[in-house]
Amino acid sequence: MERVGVFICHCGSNIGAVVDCARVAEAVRNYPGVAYSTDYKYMCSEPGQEMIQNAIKEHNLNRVVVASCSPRMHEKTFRACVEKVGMNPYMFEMANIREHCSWVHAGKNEEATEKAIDLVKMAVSKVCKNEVLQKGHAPVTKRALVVGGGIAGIQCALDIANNGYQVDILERTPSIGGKMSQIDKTFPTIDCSACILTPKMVEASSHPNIKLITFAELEKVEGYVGNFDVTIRSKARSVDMSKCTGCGTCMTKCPGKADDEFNMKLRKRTAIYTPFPQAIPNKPVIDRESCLKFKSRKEGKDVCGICAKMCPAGAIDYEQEDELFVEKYGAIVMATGYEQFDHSVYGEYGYGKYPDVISGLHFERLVNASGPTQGHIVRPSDHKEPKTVVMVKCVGSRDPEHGKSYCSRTCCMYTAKQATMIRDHCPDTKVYVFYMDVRTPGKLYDEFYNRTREEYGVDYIRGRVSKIYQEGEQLIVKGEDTLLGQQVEIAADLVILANAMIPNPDSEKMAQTVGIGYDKDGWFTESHPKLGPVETHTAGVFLAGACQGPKDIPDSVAQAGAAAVKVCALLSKDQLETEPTVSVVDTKLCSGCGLCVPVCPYKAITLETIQERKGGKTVERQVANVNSSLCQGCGACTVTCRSGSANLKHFTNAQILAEVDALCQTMQ
Amino acid sequence: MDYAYYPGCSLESTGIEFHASTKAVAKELGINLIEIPDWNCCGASSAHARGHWISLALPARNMAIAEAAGLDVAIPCAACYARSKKVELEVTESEEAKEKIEEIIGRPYTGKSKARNLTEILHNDLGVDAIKAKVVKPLKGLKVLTYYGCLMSRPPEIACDDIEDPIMLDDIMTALGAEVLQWGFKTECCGGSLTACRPQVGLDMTKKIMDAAKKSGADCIVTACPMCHSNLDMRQDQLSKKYGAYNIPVYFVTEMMGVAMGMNPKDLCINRHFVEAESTLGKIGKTSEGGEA
Amino acid sequence: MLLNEKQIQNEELNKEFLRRSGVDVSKCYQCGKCSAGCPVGDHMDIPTNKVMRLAQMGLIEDAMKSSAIWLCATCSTCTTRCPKGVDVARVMETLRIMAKEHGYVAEKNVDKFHSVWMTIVGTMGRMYEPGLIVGRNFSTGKILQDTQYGVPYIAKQKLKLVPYKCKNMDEIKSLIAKAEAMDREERGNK
Amino acid sequence: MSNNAVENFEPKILVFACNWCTYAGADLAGTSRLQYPPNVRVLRVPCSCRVNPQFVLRAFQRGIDGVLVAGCHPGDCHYTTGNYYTRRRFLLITRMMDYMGIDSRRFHTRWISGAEGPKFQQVVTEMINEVKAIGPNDKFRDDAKIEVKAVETNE
Amino acid sequence: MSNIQNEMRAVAKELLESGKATVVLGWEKGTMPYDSTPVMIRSAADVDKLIWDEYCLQNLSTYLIDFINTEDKVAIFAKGCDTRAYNRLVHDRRINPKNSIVIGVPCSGMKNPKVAAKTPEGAEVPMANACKECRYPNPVACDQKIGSDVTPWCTAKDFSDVEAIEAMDADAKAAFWKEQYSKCIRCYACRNICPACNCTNCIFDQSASGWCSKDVNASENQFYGVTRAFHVAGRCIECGQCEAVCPSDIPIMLMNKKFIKDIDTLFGNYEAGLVTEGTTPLNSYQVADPEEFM
Repeated sequence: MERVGVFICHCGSNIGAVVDCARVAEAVRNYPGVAYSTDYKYMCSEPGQEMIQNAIKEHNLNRVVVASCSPRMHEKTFRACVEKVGMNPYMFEMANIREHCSWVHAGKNEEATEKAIDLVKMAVSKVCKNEVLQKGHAPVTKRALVVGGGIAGIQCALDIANNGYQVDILERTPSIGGKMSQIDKTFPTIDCSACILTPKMVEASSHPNIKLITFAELEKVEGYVGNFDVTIRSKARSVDMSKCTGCGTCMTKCPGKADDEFNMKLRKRTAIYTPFPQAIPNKPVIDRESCLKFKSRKEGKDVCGICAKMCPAGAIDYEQEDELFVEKYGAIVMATGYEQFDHSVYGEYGYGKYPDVISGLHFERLVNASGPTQGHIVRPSDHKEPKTVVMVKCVGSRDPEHGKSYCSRTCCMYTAKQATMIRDHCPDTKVYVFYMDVRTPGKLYDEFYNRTREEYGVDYIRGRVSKIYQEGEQLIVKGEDTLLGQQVEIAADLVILANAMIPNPDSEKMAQTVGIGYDKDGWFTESHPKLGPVETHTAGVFLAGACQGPKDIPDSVAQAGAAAVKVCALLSKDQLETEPTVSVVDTKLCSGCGLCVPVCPYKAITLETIQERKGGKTVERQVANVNSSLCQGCGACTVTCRSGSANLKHFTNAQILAEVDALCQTMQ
Repeated sequence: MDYAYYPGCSLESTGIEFHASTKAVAKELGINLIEIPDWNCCGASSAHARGHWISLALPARNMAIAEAAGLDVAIPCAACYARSKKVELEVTESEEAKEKIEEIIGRPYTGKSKARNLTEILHNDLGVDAIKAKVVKPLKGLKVLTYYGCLMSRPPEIACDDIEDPIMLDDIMTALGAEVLQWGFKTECCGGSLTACRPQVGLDMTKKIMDAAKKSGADCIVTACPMCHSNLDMRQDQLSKKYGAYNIPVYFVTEMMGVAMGMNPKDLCINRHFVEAESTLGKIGKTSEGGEA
Repeated sequence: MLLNEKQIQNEELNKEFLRRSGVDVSKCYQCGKCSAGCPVGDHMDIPTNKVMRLAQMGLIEDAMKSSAIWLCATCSTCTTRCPKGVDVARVMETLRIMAKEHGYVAEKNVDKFHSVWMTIVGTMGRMYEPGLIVGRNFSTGKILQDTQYGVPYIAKQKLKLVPYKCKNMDEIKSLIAKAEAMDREERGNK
Repeated sequence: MSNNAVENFEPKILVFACNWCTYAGADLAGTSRLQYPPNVRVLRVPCSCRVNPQFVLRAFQRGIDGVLVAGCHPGDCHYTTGNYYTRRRFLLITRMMDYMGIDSRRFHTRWISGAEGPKFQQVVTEMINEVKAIGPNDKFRDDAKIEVKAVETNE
Repeated sequence: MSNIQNEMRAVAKELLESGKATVVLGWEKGTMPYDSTPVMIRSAADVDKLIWDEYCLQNLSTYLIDFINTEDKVAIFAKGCDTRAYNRLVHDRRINPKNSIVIGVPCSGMKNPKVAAKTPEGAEVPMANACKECRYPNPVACDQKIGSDVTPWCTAKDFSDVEAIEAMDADAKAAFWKEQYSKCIRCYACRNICPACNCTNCIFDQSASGWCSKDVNASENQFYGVTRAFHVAGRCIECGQCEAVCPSDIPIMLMNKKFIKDIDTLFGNYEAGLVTEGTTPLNSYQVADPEEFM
C-alpha cells in the first residue's frame, strides 16, 4: 500500500509569490496514494527537513514527494533526509515547481498553480511505482595502468607511485621518454630537455612501485572502474631482458641498417638498437624489418646472427614471439601523446620533396648535441650552414581545408625558441618567421617572444606563405606582409615548418579499445571541458597530456598530476559504490535477439546462456545480461527491446507511463 | 578513339601551331577528332566578367552539339577547356542550372558529354606508352621546362592533374626522350589575359616566368595553352628590348610530339613562332657538352 | 565617416554581394595567403586580403572602386590555397560584375576589352581579333574605343584574312540575349 | 462558439527532457527568469534515448496536445551515443505520425543543451503558439475519453 | 511447377532416408483448391503429400522456432521471401541454423487463398500483393536449391502506394487510418505469422505491463499498429504475410513500407533479411545521419 507524503515548498517567495502552495497541497491531498500533504516556507531548511522526517514517522509514509526547486539542486539533500529516518532514498521524487514553474511564469499565478498541481501529480504517480534500490558495491584493484611513457605518463606514474600505489607504465616503443626525449631545449627557459627528463625516467624505472612494460601494446580492455582486465601484447624484442646487461656490444657490428626514427630519419641506425643512448630500459631490441637474419628467413635462408655471437650474456633470442598477458587494474590513465602533422599534403610547399624544408621536430634533432650533426645547424641536403632561415607557423594548424582546424598551442613558442637557437648557434644567419598570430599565453611566454624579436633580431612577418619552391640551391619563399600590404619573397637556405600536433594515428582505435570518447580530430574527449578536464565519460579512465589535445610540457605535467590525484582518490577506496539506477533484463521476457547489445555505449550487455525447464526437460537459451557495474543507466537498450524485457531501474516503463497518464488524466 | 573536337578561336589564329600539330599528332596516334560543326566562341576571358549565365551559355552550346553526337569533347585550349568543364560540372551538379541552361541555349545538354583536356586524353586515355611507341626521333639532349599555366590546374574542380605539381606534360616529354627540368613556375599565371589591356602588368608577370626559365638553363618551354604560348612566345622581343636577350622558344606539347614522331617541323607550323624555334630542334641527339653556352 | 554609418550605407550592396557570390566571407581570418600567392599582387592598388576584408566588413562600395578586382587574372591560386576554403576568385569576379553594373570601373581598359570581346562574339559568334593583337593595339596605338580591332594582323600567317562568322548567328544571338536577360533578372530580384 | 473555444484553448504539452542537457537548459531558463507560457510539463528522463516512441503515442492517445522530445546535441551526449539513436528513432516516428494524420506541428524533437536556456524558452514558446493555433488534438485519441469530454463541454 | 514438386518429393525422400533430416516441412493440399497448408513429414513414405503450387504462400521458416530445442534435424522448403525470413530469424537467434536445412525454391509469385476464396469461380485470382512487388523471388541463401532461378519482375522498391497516402492532407490521413484500424479485431494474426515479430513474450500479451490496454477501439488498435510497425522497422522482410492473413483486410504493409521508405531515404538503402549478423538500421547510427532537430 502506497503512502505518499507530499511537501510543497514556498522557497520563501521564490515559489510562494507565484504558486499558491497551500492550494497545491490541498489539491493532491486526495490524489491516489497520497497519505499526507502539506506546504512549508523552506523545505530544505533544517526545520523543513525535520518536518518531512516527522511526517514519515507520524503518518507511516513509505514514499515522499517534495515539490520545490530542481532535483539537480536538492535531490541529494532530500534523499539523505528521508534516508536518515530509514526510508530508502530511491522512494523519493521531486517536482520542480521553481525553475520550471514559478520563475518562468511570473504573474501568471493561476496557471502556474495549475501547472504545479500537474507536476506534483506526475511525481506522485511516479513515486507510487518506485522500488527500493540499493547502491551496489564493487571491490577495487589497487593498481593503476598508465598507457604511454612520455613525460605525462612518467609524471603521472611517479605521482601515483609516490602515493603508495602500484602503477605500470605501458609503452609502445622500446624506451620510455616520448617526444620530450627528442626535443633539444625547452621554452621559455632554454634548459636542456634531456637534462630534466632523464632523471625522471631513471626515477620511474627504479621506483619500487613502478613497473615498466615497454615495447608492448594495449590489446583489449574489459571490466569496469576498479576492476579492469587489460590484455597487453608484449612484442617480441628478440632480446632476453633478464639476461641482457645493456652493454651495447651487440649494436657495434650489426650490418642491418634502417632509418633512425628517433632522429627523424636524418641518419641511419642499426637493426639491433636502442632508440637513443639514455634509453630506459637501456636494452636493445631487434627491428625485424631491417634485420638481415629475419629478412633472410623470409626467403627461407638463415644468415648473419652477428649480434648473438657478439653478446657476452647470450641474451639474443631470435625465436622470441609476441606474448599476450592479462593484468588487473583499478584505474587507467591514457597518456598516449601526439604525433607531428605530415606537411607533405601541401603541394605549394613541395609535397615534402624538398630536403631543406624540414619540420620543427627535425630541427630539434639537428640542433641536438647528440643528434646526427652533433648539434651543428646545417642543411640536410648539403650539410652547409644556412645563411637565411625561414620559419613558417601554423602548418597544418588552423587550416580546415588542408589540415586541422585547431590551433596547436605550442608552435608559437617552439618557433620562437628555435629562432633564438639559430641566432645563438649561427649569429650571421638571418631568421624570418611567417605567422598569422603570435599566441603566447603562458608564464614568461610573451616576454620570450618579444626577446626573440628585440634581442635576437628575428624578423616576424605577418602572413601565411603561399608557395615554397626550389631555385638552384635555394628555396624561394613567397609570402605576404599583410601589415605592409606587400608581397615578399625570401631566398632561404633552410625552411622550418611549425607542423601541427595531431593525435596518434590509431588514437580512435585505441579510444574504442578502452571505451572512451574522441573528437572529430581523434583527440580523446574529457568528461567536461571545464569541470572534468582529466576524467573521461568512462569511470576509472583518466587523461594526461597531449592525447587530449595539443599541450606543452608544463601543461602535460600539470594534467598528469591532476590525473594521478584522481587515480589515487579512486584507489584509496576499498569498495566503490555503484548507482542502482541501471538497466536490468527480465530473462523470462527476453528472447535473446541481441538487438540491445550493440546500442550499449559501455559494452555492458552480453548474451549469456541460461538453463530453464521447458516441457519437462532442461533446455538452454540465450538471454541478454546487463553488467550493473558497467551500465551507466542511459536507457538506450530499453527502447531497442521490443518485448519490454530490458527496463531501466528508477525510470521504468511503468513509471514513465504513469507520469504520462497522470498528466493526461488532468486534461479530462 | 573518337572525340568531338573543339579547337576554339585561338587555335584558328594565334595558336595555329597548336591546331596544326594537334591534328597531325592525333592522326598518327589514331585519335579521331571530329570538329564540332559551326562551333562558337566559348567566351573565355570576358564572358565571366559580364555575367554568370552568359559565361555558361556560350560553351554549353558547343557541348550540347557534341552531346547530340554522343561524343566527349577534346579541347586543346586550356581556357576553352576550363570554361567548358565548368558548364559540364554545373549541369551535372544542379538540376536547376541544367534546366536554365537548356532553356537559354534551346538545346538539351545533360552533362553526359564530358569536356576533356587534350593533354589529359593523350596522357590518360592514350597513355604514355602508346606515345613512346610512336617516337622515332627521341628528343635526347633537349632540356625542357614544362609550363601548365593556371587554366589547366585551377580551380581544383576543373583540374585534370595535380593542382600544385602537375605531371602530365612531364610524363609526355620524358616519354619523348627529353630531359625535364624542375622549376617553381609550372602553374604560375603568365598574365595572358592582362596583356591586352594592362600591358605592363602582363609583361611583369611574363618576365618573372621567363627569368626563372632563363636561370634554369633550359633549352625551351613546353606548354599546352595557346594563351600562355602566345604570351610567352610573342612578348619575349619586348622583354629582350627592355631587359636583355631571352630567346627561349616555347613549344606546344603536340609540336614536340610531332617532332619526336619524325614529322616535318614546317608541317607542325614550328616556323611560325615569334621566337625562332627551328634551330633549337637542332640540339636533339647532340650531347649536351657542346651545347652548353 | 563613421564605420557603422558606412556599413548601413552599404547594406543593400552587401546583401546583393552575398547573394550573388554565394561566398561566406566571414570565414576569412586574414592570413594573407591569397595575397601572398597572387601573381598580380605587385600591381594591385589593394592586396587581395584587403578586398576580402572590405567584403567581410560589408564595405562593398570601396571594394568595387578598387582596381585590384579588375587586375585579377582569375587564375584561382587564392581559392586553391585558401586554408578556410573561401572562393576568393569568386569574390573578385562578383565584385567585378557588380562594379560594372553599379558604374564603378576602376580599370576602364580592362572593361573595354571585355566589352569589345563580347561585341565581337555577339556579331560573329567567334573571336576574330585575338586578344593578343588587341593588346598590341593598346600598347602601341592606344586607340581603344576605335574600330582598330578589325585590322588583321598577318604576321607569321597566324591570322585568317577573312574572319569566320558562325552560320547560325540567329541561334547565338538569341542565346546571348536570353543569358543576359537571365543575368539581369538575377541581379534584380531574390 | 467553437471559434471561441479555440481562442481560449490552452494546450498541454509534454516535454521529455534529458537530465543532462535539456532539463538543465530548462533549469537555466528558470534561473535566468526567461518567461514562457505555462502550458508545458517537463518529464525528466536520463537520456533522450530512454524515450520510447510508445510513450509519445500513449500521450497522444490520452489526449495530449503536443509532445516535445529534447536532448543533448549530437556529439554532446552524456552517454556518448544515446542521442544518435534518438535521432534515428524520431526521424522515423516524426514521419510516421505525419503519415497517421497527426499534425506535424504537434510533435517535435529538438537538441537543447544545458547552456541553451533561451533556446528552451524559444522552442517551447513557438510550439505552444503553434499548437494553440491549430486547436486541441483530436487524432489518435482514445474515443471513449473524447466523448466524455464532449459531454462535459456540451454541459 | 510439377517438376519442382517432383524434385521436392525426391529431395525430401533422400533427406529422410539418409537421416540427414528427421523432419521435412513443406506444403500439402488442403480441402479447397486454394488451400496449400504447411505439412510436417517425418517419414519418407509420406513425401508424396508434398505439393508445390501457386498457393504455397505461407512461410515455413517461423515453424523452425518450435524446433530450436529439439533433437530434430529439420529441412524446410523456402521461397525467396522465406529465406529472408529464415535469415531474420537466425539474426534474432530464434532458430538454430545448425539443426536446419534450407532447400531453396525459386518462386514465380503466389496467390492469396483469402482472395481466392472471395473470387468468383472461373475468374482469375491475382498474384498476392507483396508478390507483385517481390524483388527476391529466388532464395537469397540456402543449403541446397531445386528448380532454376527465375528473373525478378521487380528491381526497385515500389512506394507508389505509400506516396499516395503521403500526398493526402492530415485529416484525410487520419480518417483513412482510423477507418482501417476500426476494423481491427486484435486477433494478432499479423503478429503471429510475421517472421520479424518473433519475441517469446510480446508486449501486447503483457497487459499487466501497462503498455497497452485490451480495449479494442480505433485508438488502441492504431497504437498496436504503429507500435508493431516500429518494432519491425528495419527488420521487416516484406513478405506481406501480415496483410495476407488479416481477416479485416487492413493494409498493414502500407505501415511497414512507410518505415522502409524512410529508412532508405534517411539512412541509406537497406535490405532486411540478407545477412544473419551485424546491426540493423535502428540499433545502429551514423554520426552523419540527417539532422533535422537543431
